[in-house]
Amino acid sequence: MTNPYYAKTDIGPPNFWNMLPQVIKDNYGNWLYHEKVKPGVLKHVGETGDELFTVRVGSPRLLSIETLRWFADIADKYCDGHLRFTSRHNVEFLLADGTKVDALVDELEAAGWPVGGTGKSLKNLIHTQGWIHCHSAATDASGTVKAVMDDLYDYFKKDDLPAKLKISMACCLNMCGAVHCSDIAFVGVHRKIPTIDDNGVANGCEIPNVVASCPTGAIRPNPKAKSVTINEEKCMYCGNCYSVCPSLSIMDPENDGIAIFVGGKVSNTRKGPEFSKLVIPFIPNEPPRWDSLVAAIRNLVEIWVKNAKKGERYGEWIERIGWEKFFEVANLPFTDKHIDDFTFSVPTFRTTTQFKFTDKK
Amino acid sequence: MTNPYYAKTDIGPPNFWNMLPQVIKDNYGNWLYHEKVKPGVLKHVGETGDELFTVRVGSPRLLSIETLRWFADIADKYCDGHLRFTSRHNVEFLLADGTKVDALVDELEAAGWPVGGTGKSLKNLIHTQGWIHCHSAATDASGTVKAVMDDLYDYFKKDDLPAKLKISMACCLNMCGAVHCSDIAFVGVHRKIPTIDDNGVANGCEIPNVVASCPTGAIRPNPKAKSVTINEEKCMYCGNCYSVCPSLSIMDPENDGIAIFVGGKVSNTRKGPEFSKLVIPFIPNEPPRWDSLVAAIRNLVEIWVKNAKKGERYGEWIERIGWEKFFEVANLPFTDKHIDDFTFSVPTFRTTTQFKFTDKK
Amino acid sequence: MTEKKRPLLDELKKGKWPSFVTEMEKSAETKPVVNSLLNLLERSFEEKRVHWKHGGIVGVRGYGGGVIGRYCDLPEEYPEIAEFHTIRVNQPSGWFYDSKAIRTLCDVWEKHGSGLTNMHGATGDAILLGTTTPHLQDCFNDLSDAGFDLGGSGSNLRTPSACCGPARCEYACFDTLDLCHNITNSYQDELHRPMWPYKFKIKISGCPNDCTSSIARADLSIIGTWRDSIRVNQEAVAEYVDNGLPIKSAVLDYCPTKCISFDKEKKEMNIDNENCTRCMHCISVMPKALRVGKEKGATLLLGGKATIVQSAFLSWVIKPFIKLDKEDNYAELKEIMEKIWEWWDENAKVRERVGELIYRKGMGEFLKATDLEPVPQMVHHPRTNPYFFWYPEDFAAEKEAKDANKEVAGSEVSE
Amino acid sequence: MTEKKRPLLDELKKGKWPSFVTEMEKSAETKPVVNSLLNLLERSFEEKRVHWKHGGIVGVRGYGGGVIGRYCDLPEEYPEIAEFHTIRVNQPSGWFYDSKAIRTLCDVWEKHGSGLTNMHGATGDAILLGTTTPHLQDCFNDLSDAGFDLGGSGSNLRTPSACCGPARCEYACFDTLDLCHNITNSYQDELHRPMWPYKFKIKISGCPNDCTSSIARADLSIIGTWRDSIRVNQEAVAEYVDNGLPIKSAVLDYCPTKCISFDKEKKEMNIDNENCTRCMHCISVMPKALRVGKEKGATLLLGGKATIVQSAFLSWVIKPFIKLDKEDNYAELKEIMEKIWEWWDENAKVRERVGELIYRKGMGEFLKATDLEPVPQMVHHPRTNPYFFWYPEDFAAEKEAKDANKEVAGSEVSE
Ligand code: SRM
Ligand code: SRM
Ligand code: SRM
Ligand code: SRM
Ligand code: SF4
Ligand code: SF4
Ligand code: SF4
Ligand code: SF4
Ligand code: SF4
Ligand code: SF4
Ligand code: SF4
Ligand code: SF4
Repeated sequence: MTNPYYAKTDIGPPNFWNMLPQVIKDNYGNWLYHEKVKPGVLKHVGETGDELFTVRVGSPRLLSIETLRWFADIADKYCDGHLRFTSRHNVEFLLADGTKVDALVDELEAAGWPVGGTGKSLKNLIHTQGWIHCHSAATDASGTVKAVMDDLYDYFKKDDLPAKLKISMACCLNMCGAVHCSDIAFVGVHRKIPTIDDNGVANGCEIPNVVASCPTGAIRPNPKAKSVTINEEKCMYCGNCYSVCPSLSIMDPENDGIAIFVGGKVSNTRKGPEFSKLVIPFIPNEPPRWDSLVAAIRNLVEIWVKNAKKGERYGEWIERIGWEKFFEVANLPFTDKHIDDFTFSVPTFRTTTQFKFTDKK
Repeated sequence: MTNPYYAKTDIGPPNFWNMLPQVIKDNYGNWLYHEKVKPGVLKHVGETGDELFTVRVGSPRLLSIETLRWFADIADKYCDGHLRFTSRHNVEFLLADGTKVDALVDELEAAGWPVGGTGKSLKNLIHTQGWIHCHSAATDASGTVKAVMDDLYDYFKKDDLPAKLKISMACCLNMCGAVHCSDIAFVGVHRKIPTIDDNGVANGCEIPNVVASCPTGAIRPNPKAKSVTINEEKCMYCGNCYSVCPSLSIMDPENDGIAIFVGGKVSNTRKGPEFSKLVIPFIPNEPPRWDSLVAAIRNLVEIWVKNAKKGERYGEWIERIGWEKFFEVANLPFTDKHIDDFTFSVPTFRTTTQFKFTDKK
Repeated sequence: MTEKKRPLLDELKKGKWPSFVTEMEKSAETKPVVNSLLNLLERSFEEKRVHWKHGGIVGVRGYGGGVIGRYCDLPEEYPEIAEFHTIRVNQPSGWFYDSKAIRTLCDVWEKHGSGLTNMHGATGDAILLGTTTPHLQDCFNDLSDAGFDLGGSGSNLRTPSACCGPARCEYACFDTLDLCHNITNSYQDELHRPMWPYKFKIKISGCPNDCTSSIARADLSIIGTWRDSIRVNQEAVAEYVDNGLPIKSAVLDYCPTKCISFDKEKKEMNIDNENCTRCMHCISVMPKALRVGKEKGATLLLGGKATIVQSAFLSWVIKPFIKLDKEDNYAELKEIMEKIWEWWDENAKVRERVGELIYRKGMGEFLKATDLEPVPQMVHHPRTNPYFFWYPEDFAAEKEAKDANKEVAGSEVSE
Repeated sequence: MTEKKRPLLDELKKGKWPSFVTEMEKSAETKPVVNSLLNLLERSFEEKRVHWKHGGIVGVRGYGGGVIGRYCDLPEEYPEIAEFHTIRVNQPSGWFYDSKAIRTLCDVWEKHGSGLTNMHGATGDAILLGTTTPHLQDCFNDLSDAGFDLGGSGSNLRTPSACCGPARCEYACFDTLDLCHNITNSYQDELHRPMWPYKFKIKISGCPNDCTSSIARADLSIIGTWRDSIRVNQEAVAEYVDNGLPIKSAVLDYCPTKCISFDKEKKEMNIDNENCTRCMHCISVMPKALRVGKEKGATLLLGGKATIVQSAFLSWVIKPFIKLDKEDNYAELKEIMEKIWEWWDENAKVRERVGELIYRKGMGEFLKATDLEPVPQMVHHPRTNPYFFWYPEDFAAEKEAKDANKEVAGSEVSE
């Protein structure tokens, strides 16, 4: 075992340059254009005429070292050892020799690793820890993602959607998946106020921080108990107090579940970045396959596929038809939950008579 | 003198029906279309084929009974006694007999009353009391409006602007003119924090109301003096505390003046209602003709006339070219004052890389 | 009457636009008080500051509003205008007058005041500008005898106003004038006796052009609309085109929903009315060819106000469509209004407008209190944050649904 | 190793998408601890609740972050995973690896942990999922020996990340990978030793497509852009059109500023670059014909974050254009960053992100503190309320200007 006292610190990450394939080093910063070869395969062409092929593989993100080693083997076999991961956690094999692409794809697919996720396809689901590792998860991450991806699998493999489709998940309102700007986002939500373990609070938590952690000012100090009280009318179950103070437990298996938001995006392309908007306030947790969630998302995907114009991302489609039409097309109820009542609510109110009628019967 | 104890109360306003000309009674609710006859003159045609002519006259709004009686005479002479006022305080003469229109217009014009303000023209300026009657005015209303209207007179008389142009004024932040949704708005502003007359506050004001009146929470009770204190860093001179408590005087002849906002509108036409946005944070008071104000507004009007497409109101033009281009075209400095820092500031920040460069030299 | 010089104000008699100074000088010929006012104004022009102040509340018997008390801050120097109150006279709907009514107002005001008026105030009242306390009651008595009543001021219902509507406009989707008159008369108590947290304004526009600027200036905006289809007269369309209207650039391109198509061959215009948001643009450009639909009513919007305190709000949709029936005396509208007032009155802080209260409490609470149904037309878009509330009734409903489901499932099994 | 049945998780081995359960079972073959984890997870699936909790802070010597301590809330029943911490390993820029680096990581993790990883975490780190306290230091030592370092956690600079940029993308406007590497190395202290009010994230995208989602997910978003003109290859344009690209509906109509025109005859595309907002759309659709400009750099945006506390913010423009020079070691950028940190560190409350601080204090104060110039590119539109501040320096400047004016005027007179 290494001597702890001599560990080098602050060395920073390995230098990426050493990881790059030769063709990239040769064309670094001088790529000219790219082409889609087929779903999951891109070809980048440099100013020199050099070609770089990328084979994108869908990943559950949670990977064993066994699989990682197998990927390393594949990289050695086809790519002089070069591979990378994407910002949505896919694996990409990088190779200069286009003749090897088909064999590479075949070997990956044969082993159960789907090649796809490029162009106008469903992208890999950004997601978080869930019940596997986080303490504040209101739903599971890997399980819900697996269930949804199994159902939507074909959309990952094809490149013929109206536009790219980015679905993301986060298992609590901390939103580690930063799902709040996704075409479709689902997020674990609580629905009951935290329980207060006064002793725990008194011994383990900084009362001022706990009070400050509450977005709606629902928490007041309870000096008598050296603890806090929570105003039931103001609490909207965000769980932030629990992040700051574990003695304010917010878990509630009966009432925890999932909310769905749609129409967000991040790219500055055409329309600038947009938040996703609430469309389904609650779906119960239904492990192992979360049938209601899967069905809801499939519906949301299908109405877009059916109705959007070529080139329109989810939110761009809705913007064109209007949210009132969206609720009609999606056949979803509109409730008090859908109307913002937080800090920036007023600018979301419809301050014009311009709207479409949807309740004509 | 009437016996005060027998005054009838709650009788409500006179019934409008009795005021309507016969042609209106005959065609009430059954108008078919209208035409512009010439600037200031409209013709409405009923389903019956009946015609109604409207002659619109620009008014300073502050009218003597002498003038009102003269209007009554004119109405008798040409309109069977019928006239009305518009929501922008113009006078409208209503007549069924089109042959009388020219004579009516001539007589009005001869007496110095401009006929115009219809269609794509400059409308009458909505305005407020100013130094003539209000206690919290940071600038004069009638004076500034007269100066501006003299300068822009021709635009009232013609009907060939890109779209209608609505300029409004209010003499303090109470914004009685509700100028906040105008193509061009100018508003009296203060720039120094109120002075506190402790005795006056103690004797005349309700401290909790005073504290609550401050939008930025700048006011704290000062129990010792039975008065209040004002946090200089938080006060942005809105004068609302002065509305609630006259002992917090906010007048300051040296530093009071006018701010200009542009690009607002109210109609739901094409683009929904929009607030006007700050473009010039301060112009000093320059009675009697407010030269800097008049010049600034003329510039603002002219750049729009020159650059807008047919049919584009002020804000629609700016939306098309972008605010950064507007500041370039208007040749106005952009400062910290222009960036919102109040409750709904964040949604006004540019959360995208989409913008135009304007500082290329 | 001192013959003081007023060089600054004299400047404002020049220029083509009708001069308020000239108006004042006209009055000054018979009313010395106006000369005094002119002198004070000249002084304000010199000093660049106002010389008015708040003072004791004044009014007429039985009313809490309708008069704005105003006092000169230099009473010794300007004794004639030491007091200079205004009286707000409730205008007839749509500001329609006849010469007799005008002369009546002038006569009363000649007798009791400065002879200066604002026709009209920004809220809509005819404003009689400047009188003294002793005259207030008498002036009111004479007005009342002549058929005029006062408008609102203070924490009450403010004088409602309406666009000319059916009297002069082909776009009017309901009788703005009648509604305004009806509401004003129905709520005389609310108008004349301030007993609310703050002011409440109603403005009524016959169509989405919103010629009373109600969305910007009224707590409650009542705006005409229709829910069927725009009526198209294709011959008139062809005529416009033949006369040179560039229909694509002037009409189609400006349609916010791009729901109009134009058949060049047939010179026919087709509107996809399902997707029309009734913005009025096409109708306004081609009034001879296009008419608003036949199934008419109004949209209700709430919350508009100017800058103070929470910054300006525009009214927002609270009811997409309401029929406005004269026959039942606008019962549905009034029920909604009264529920709004009740909730606002009970919950608002002093000087909190209804829009600000909703901002503080949330639309959810507002909708519950007023029995209005949440619909997507109320928002530009649904909320972006996940900060929403659950209520016992939500859980109860959920349980009910579940139990019902179980029963169904159970019965299936047992069959 | 108990051979417990896991019917719920077994369900998730079915289906076409690669299964995380299968991954875990692969590890479980050699790592009993993972079997325990699977059993706990099955229990979570049964009970619909998580079984982890916060606990004492753990870490490695000299660092305040990089490790997330995690404890099972049923330690007696699942003793193998009573402690189950994760280690965040700082990824190489752009997530580029070679097989050797991958195997090194695997070897270290086989020795010290569960064998489970997340490639990668949402911030960008390679996550080693699950080990015990005694292993932490040793694991770090081995990583460090092999050339790996830890990423961020806690109230510090979080691991910066970058898109593949110039390595694999023709749109890259600067060297994202070098910048990311440089920043990460320059601020090792800020990364490893939490001493700020809260976390600070940096994400780097080579062009406005923003493939790292920086505007949504980073406090500081560094996004490539250019300030000259899009380079057009007209032959390639013609080729696209000849091959059937519907240029109007697919390109021109989607251009947000409608600044592209197309000459059908010549098959030429003309871009009004003055009005182009560099949205990338046309380039993305026609990558063979269009290229980003030549005068490249980046736009800086600040303030992005997820939901908690003030609701989610997107980053907004604080500097429209900055050159990113390798030569001077990114000095200008670093100066700006450091000023931001200084102001934030001094002024923020505990757990207040920089965007939230700016919301509380106002952009004015922020700009002053950081010497950034206010420009209209920072806002969608200027403020709508009249609630702005005046400072002594404003009045001083005004006075100066006035005096200067007077002097000029004076001298004119005296001449
Ligand atoms: C590999 C990756 C960057 C990386 O360093 O990891 C990447 C790579 C490319 N992106 Fe991206 N994007 C990647 C994540 C993103 C993200 C972030 C995300 O998804 O979380 C975004 C913003 C997401 C959003 O807007 O919500 C993103 C928005 C774009 C866009 C704009 C799309 C749009 O229309 O809104 C383009 C342009 C396009 O696709 O035409 C683009 C284009 C591209 C191109 C074509 C650029 C190029 O010439 O190489 C690359 C291949 C795209 C493809 O998949 O067909 N990339 N791209 C990321 C792959 C993620 C994955 O595994 O699926
Ligand atoms: C008389 C008046 C209503 C009243 O009861 O007093 C009125 C009357 C008409 N308005 Fe208006 N509007 C009147 C104030 C307004 C206002 C309120 C205001 O200006 O403060 C608005 C909203 C202002 C805004 O959007 O900022 C208003 C927005 C419109 C519009 C929408 C314009 C737009 O493109 O945004 C139309 C349609 C049009 O002009 O094509 C319109 C159209 C009309 C028509 C053509 C309707 C008709 O068929 O009779 C009327 C003649 C207009 C003209 O002047 O050419 N009217 N109109 C008001 C005249 C005010 C004045 O003296 O200048
Ligand atoms: C007379 C009038 C201006 C005019 O010249 O036309 C007026 C004059 C005053 N307004 Fe107003 N407001 C007038 C229409 C408005 C409007 C426009 C409207 O009603 O369409 C607004 C903006 C819309 C709104 O209500 O938000 C308006 C927003 C205010 C406010 C700010 C209210 C707010 O919530 O933001 C105040 C302050 C207050 O209530 O203390 C205010 C207060 C005042 C006071 C009473 C100031 C005071 O404390 O003494 C002014 C009396 C001046 C005087 O000497 O007579 N006035 N006031 C208007 C009423 C005439 C009428 O009855 O027809
Ligand atoms: C591991 C990771 C999720 C994942 O599965 O990928 C993660 C996991 C946690 N995040 Fe996160 N966050 C992770 C990326 C994010 C992101 C996305 C990003 O960085 O791009 C966000 C949203 C962006 C942002 O920062 O706003 C995010 C927003 C939060 C927040 C809310 C912060 C806020 O200001 O709104 C918290 C709460 C907190 O800080 O106490 C949080 C807190 C946590 C904690 C530490 C919860 C806790 O109190 O223990 C989680 C530890 C889980 C665990 O068991 O390991 N995490 N967290 C991500 C870090 C991996 C990595 O280093 O690469
Ligand atoms: S989203 Fe919440 S539950 Fe999920 S990993 Fe992040 S902090 Fe944990
Ligand atoms: S869960 Fe959120 S809203 Fe509820 S008390 Fe805790 S911090 Fe406040
Ligand atoms: S805007 Fe202000 S100063 Fe002018 S009339 Fe209204 S309250 Fe008085
Ligand atoms: S002027 Fe306005 S901001 Fe200043 S103390 Fe008074 S109420 Fe507050
Ligand atoms: S609001 Fe509509 S109905 Fe009323 S006058 Fe204006 S255009 Fe006519
Ligand atoms: S009313 Fe407006 S939305 Fe409807 S068709 Fe005409 S222009 Fe289009
Ligand atoms: S952000 Fe731009 S430069 Fe970076 S990978 Fe995406 S498209 Fe390429
Ligand atoms: S980059 Fe975007 S804004 Fe610029 S020309 Fe292309 S599509 Fe238009």
